[in-house]
Amino acid sequence: MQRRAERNFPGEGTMEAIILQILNGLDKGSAYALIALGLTLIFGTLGVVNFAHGALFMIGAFCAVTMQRILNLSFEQVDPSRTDFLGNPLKVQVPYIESWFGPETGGALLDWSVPLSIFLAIPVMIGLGYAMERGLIKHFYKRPHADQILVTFGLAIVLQEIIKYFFGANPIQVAAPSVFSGSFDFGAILGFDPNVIIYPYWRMVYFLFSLAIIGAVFSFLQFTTFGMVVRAGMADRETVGLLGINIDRRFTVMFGLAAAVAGLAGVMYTPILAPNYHMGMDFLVLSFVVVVVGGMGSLPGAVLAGFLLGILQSFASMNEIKSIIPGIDQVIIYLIAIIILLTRPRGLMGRKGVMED
Amino acid sequence: MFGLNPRDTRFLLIVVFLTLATPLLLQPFPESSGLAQFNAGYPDLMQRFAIFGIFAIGFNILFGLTGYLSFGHAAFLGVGSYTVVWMYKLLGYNILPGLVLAMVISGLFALLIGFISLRRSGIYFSILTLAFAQMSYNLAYSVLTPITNGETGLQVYSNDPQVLMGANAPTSPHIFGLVMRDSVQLPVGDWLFTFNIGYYFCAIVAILAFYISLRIFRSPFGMMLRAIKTNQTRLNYTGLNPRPYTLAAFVISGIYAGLAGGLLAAMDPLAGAERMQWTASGEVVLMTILGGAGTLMGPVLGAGFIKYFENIFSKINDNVLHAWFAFLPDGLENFLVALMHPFVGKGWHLTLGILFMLVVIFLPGGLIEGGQRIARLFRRRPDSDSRHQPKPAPHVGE
Amino acid sequence: MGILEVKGVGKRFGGLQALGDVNLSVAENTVHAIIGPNGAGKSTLLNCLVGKLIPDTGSVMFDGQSVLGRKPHEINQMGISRVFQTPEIFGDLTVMENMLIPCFAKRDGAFRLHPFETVANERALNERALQMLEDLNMAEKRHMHAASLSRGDKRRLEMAMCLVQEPRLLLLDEPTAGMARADTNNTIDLLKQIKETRDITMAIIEHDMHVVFSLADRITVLAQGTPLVEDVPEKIKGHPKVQEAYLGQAH
Amino acid sequence: MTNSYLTRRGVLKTGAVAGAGVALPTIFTAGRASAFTNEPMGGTVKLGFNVPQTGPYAEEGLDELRAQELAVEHLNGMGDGGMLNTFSSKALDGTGILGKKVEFVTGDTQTKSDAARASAKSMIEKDGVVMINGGSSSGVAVAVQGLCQEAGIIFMAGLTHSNDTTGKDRKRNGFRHFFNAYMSGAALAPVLEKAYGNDRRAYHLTADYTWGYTQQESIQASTEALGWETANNVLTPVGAGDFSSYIAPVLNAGVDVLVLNHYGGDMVNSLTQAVQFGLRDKQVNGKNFEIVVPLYSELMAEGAGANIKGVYGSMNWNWQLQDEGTKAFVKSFGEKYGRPPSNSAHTCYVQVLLYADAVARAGSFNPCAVVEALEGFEFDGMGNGPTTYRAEDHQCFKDVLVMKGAENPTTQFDVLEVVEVTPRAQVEYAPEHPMFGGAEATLGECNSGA
Repeated sequence: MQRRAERNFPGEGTMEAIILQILNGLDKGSAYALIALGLTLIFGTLGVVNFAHGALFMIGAFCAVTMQRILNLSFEQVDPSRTDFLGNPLKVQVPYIESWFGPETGGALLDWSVPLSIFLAIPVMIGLGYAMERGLIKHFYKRPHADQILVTFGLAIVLQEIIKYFFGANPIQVAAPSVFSGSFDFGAILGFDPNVIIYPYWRMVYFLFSLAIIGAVFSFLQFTTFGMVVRAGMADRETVGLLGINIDRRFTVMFGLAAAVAGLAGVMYTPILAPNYHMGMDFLVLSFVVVVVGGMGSLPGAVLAGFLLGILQSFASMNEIKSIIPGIDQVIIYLIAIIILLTRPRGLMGRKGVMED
Repeated sequence: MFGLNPRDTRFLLIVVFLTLATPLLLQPFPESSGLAQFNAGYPDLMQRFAIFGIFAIGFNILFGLTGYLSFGHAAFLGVGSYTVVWMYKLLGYNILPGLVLAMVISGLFALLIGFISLRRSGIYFSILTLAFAQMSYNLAYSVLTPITNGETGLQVYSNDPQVLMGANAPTSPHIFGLVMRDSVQLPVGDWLFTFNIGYYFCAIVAILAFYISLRIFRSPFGMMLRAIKTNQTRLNYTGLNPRPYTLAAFVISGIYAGLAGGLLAAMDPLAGAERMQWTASGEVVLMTILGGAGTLMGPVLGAGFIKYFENIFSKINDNVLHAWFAFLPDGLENFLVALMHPFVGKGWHLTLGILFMLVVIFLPGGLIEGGQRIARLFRRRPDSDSRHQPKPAPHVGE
Repeated sequence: MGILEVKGVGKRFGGLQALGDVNLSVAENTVHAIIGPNGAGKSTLLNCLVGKLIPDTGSVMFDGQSVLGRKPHEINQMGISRVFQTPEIFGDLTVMENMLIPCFAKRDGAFRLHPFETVANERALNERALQMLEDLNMAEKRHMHAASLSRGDKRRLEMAMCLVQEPRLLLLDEPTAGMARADTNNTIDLLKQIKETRDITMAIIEHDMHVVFSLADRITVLAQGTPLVEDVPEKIKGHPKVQEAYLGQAH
Repeated sequence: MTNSYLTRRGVLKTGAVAGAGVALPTIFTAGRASAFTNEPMGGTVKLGFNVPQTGPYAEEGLDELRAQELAVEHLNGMGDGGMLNTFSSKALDGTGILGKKVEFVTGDTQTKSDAARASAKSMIEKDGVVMINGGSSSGVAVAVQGLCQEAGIIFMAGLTHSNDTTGKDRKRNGFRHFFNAYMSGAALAPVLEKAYGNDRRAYHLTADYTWGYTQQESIQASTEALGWETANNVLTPVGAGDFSSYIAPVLNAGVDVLVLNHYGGDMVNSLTQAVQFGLRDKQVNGKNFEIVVPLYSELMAEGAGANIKGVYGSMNWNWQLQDEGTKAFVKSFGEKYGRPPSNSAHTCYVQVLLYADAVARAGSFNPCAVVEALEGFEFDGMGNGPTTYRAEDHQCFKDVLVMKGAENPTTQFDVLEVVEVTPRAQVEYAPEHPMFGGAEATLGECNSGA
């Protein structure tokens, strides 16, 4: 079945190709790291296997779609000069926002719908996370992991079916603001020939955005008393409980935070990946692999593993490597996971005794 | 009898009876009634009940007893299917060589994966098995297309060698001339019962599989496996190395999975790569937990439950709903149809998801616990005053 | 020549010298106690004896064979059983099943696949397990879940599980730690009963002087990873070095 | 073939005659009353519509289902009759098929060959259907086609574009109205030549499964015939989501055309990302860089949004065509569902009518009679111009549409515009063409289950 035309360009532009794949890998890695970060927060703080985490990512992405829909809320204007597919006069949709603010401001708001949806996603995701924890997960802390898997998997199915009910099964395009729609010449900055290392603006934005989020989560845990208590709770829940601190309440907030991180990862990813209702399931397995490779309960591990797997996956997709080992890009993530878990029993930075029984 | 105590013998006989009577039991509604939609007594679904029952029973030997949660058992299912179809292609349509080889090959495959994966425990073990299975799936879907026929699924072509195929041999899967697809139909009044050879073959294999699992549960080996789940440290300091036991359990459950996969191909001579996907591995995990992990019958119930939804609920469309409620006034009819619409047909996933949640919330022990609660309702409570006496441990397998 | 000979055992954890040149000899059919203040290296020593840790230097001989480099289950098969500080039992299994596992382990060795035998049919083993439970007054609880036993009963069960293997050496790691006085006394009585009725060597690591002095034939005092003195209990009581070690550790 | 699938309704009738309620295993496989699988005995006949209702192609499946329901309505004489009025064959009269009212059952293929076969089997065994129609992927089509062949009923494929369906996996009981990868290539090539010249270097990104392989092979062959060079073909994992690491190397490969052999969500993502990487703004070898998406579907084009502007691709049919058949179908579909039909909906609708018509002309539901009636059948008025069901491989031959992403779409429904209707003669090929299994591929014998 191998029907490839053999023609490679060995040597030529290797350095450029490597830089490009590192950039791609960082971007993939950002998404992996953000999802894994949220998942680890839930694992580490609550000890809950959350199979609905991918669904949270997906809901985040659909916050962007919803925002776009809201901004696009329109009234109908009949345009007698044109006809629709049945030959009737065409009804043109005019967004309220354009009629209120004028086409210019309105158009700009529409254009910026993805960044704007962050403001929608944060309250929605925190609320959803809070509701999930209080309404459901709370009752499963003392239940076996198997039960947690079953209930969160059920929840994931329900969430995605609800989204499917309202938004359909097709991918929905959500465009980045037109300022970021193009790509810029990254190679020129580094002193390469122009036009060899081109990189889309939005991917750069996404990378920086994820760094900001990761930084924010870490400094929140590092520098606030709230974060200190939570970190202590991650290390030893019972002792912190004995100190008279209501650790459960704080963990609820952490669940909301984790949901928000997943949601924001989803929102900003929409211009790169058109959201569809089952994207959560596609990311679920991957995010578990990332978390475990990073080591259970280790936040830096999750981030590190996310970027590592992203970059390695990008390298594995290079023609030069695929022509040596066909299909390596299909399995690289799993292969790396196996190698790491066999050489480092608890992943890259895992702690002993977390989720080992 | 059969090396079992009287209680287990009774249990086994009940299972045998239920399995053999399935074609009758699953056909409770008359053909002409609207509820005939819920009848499940047709060969394909009954075969699936038996086959996925075997899969789940095997998985339960690993997960239910040792607590090691494998997320890659679908790989063995796939290997079993591919083996059987390849035997069709090379030898002929007799299913026996394929099934035997399917068990051997999936056992060897499980030995390899288990040997590596069992170096880790807990979620690290789960991810290792998942990684192996996903690699198998991805490769089978793409690079290994010459062996697996990729997305289309491996099937038999007329120009395949089939060296053992006699001139008059059946051209579909059979065992020494008994064709799997053949059925006997029995109309009784408005009921129609189908007795399918393939189903009965699967049923006999399933009963054997169940019997072996029952013996394993009651054996010292089974006890060791349960001990592993409870306390590995103590086991170590009791002079036992848990690894050979877990590996044996892993291989046994891998063989069960390979057998189930082989039977799938024996009933329907096509092996698709999706059988190895993580969703398929996840499905057997869900079946086991849903039914009740560590119990003998639970996983079988769970398997039946999920397959029933997949096959029956997905086929209910608006037309069917309208037919059910046709006796109502139009407004009410439309309202009820609209109300049920999201939960059936293309919405069968939603119903399944909700039921997963309800079962796990209200029946922590799975469906089997639901059954026990119902049974308790009907039973007199003779010892309500002896509540404070030491509670005897529940018999494993209830 | 004792049944257990520890010679020059040392163990470091990074910069910390947990054990330095420990020599110890436990004579057959005696009760040998190892005492010492916190951090004296008692648990490290015990872990070196059962294969959980491998010492950096020295040798550990059991009945003339080296135990070093062997896995815990192999060492157990040589005839060493261990009782833990918090009882390690199979919580999900019944008391009787808890007893049967060491019986099978004793009979079958490290691994034997017997999927078609039935536990109930192993008459001899069942009788032996039951006999042991009766000896320790646990017989009427044999159908209970082990996890639902009281702490004292868990200790008893663990002891029974070790004894049913008929070990030549029984290691006890603070068997009364965290117990109420009554439970402690019960445990002492139990150990006395075992000592009197069986040919068994016991090595006890213990904090509680009351326990030690009620049971031990010989006592080794460990401080900062090295043995201070080894003698019969009467002599240890007033030994100046011992008092210094304990008082220096004022608590 | 042994007799295996039994008539449910048929048996009920005979059973009732034999003495209602007498529990006798009278009916063994040999002594059955019906002449072929699921012979309709009463006043109704059941068709099975097996489409993806969950998973990535659920929306397409839904549209197919709409069309199939519409077809059943028209067959039963309800609604405005749609294409029945423009169909060249007049054997159908709106009273069902052969006087039997048409009923249907639906199932979910989940776009997995296993699930699709399970669903199809339940239709055959439980519901007693005589024909199965639908599907949205070639893997499913081949799997279900094989099943229908074994069971002895007719399979009218839905959306399946792989050469294999009527190539190496062709079956006597299966029929494909949809066009295939070879036709896509043959239809696209002249248009690509006109638009982009014949000195181009192409880079292929191909979905790593059988459909991707056949499409890539076809496009490569037909573009190389123009004089294009194929610089590279890179296989991408299905559902990869992020294609950046496959697209980035294209920038420096010295090529000026990117061919995306992707479908569905993969197509939406790879196209969007290629545009984001600025490929279409580039100039290579003094020419504008171009992207080609050989297989289009309007539902997926909608998902790709503005990125699709000016990108060439091919389709089996489009609602914007102006012939009478298309107009009639779009009108009745649009009035019922408020949206124009997709090309997969069209194919399913036409397939149902073609089956019904073949039964009516044959005067029997017997699959072998139906096969005979359909083989070599020539018809018109179904939206594709004069069409033939070729007897040798059961592939429909008709004009193929070359489409382009519209520059200024007015609604979500006209994001694509018809550029050219490539005449049928240009896309024809020999039945033993090497891409279609060569001389070895055979339809086998017709199976009626008797």
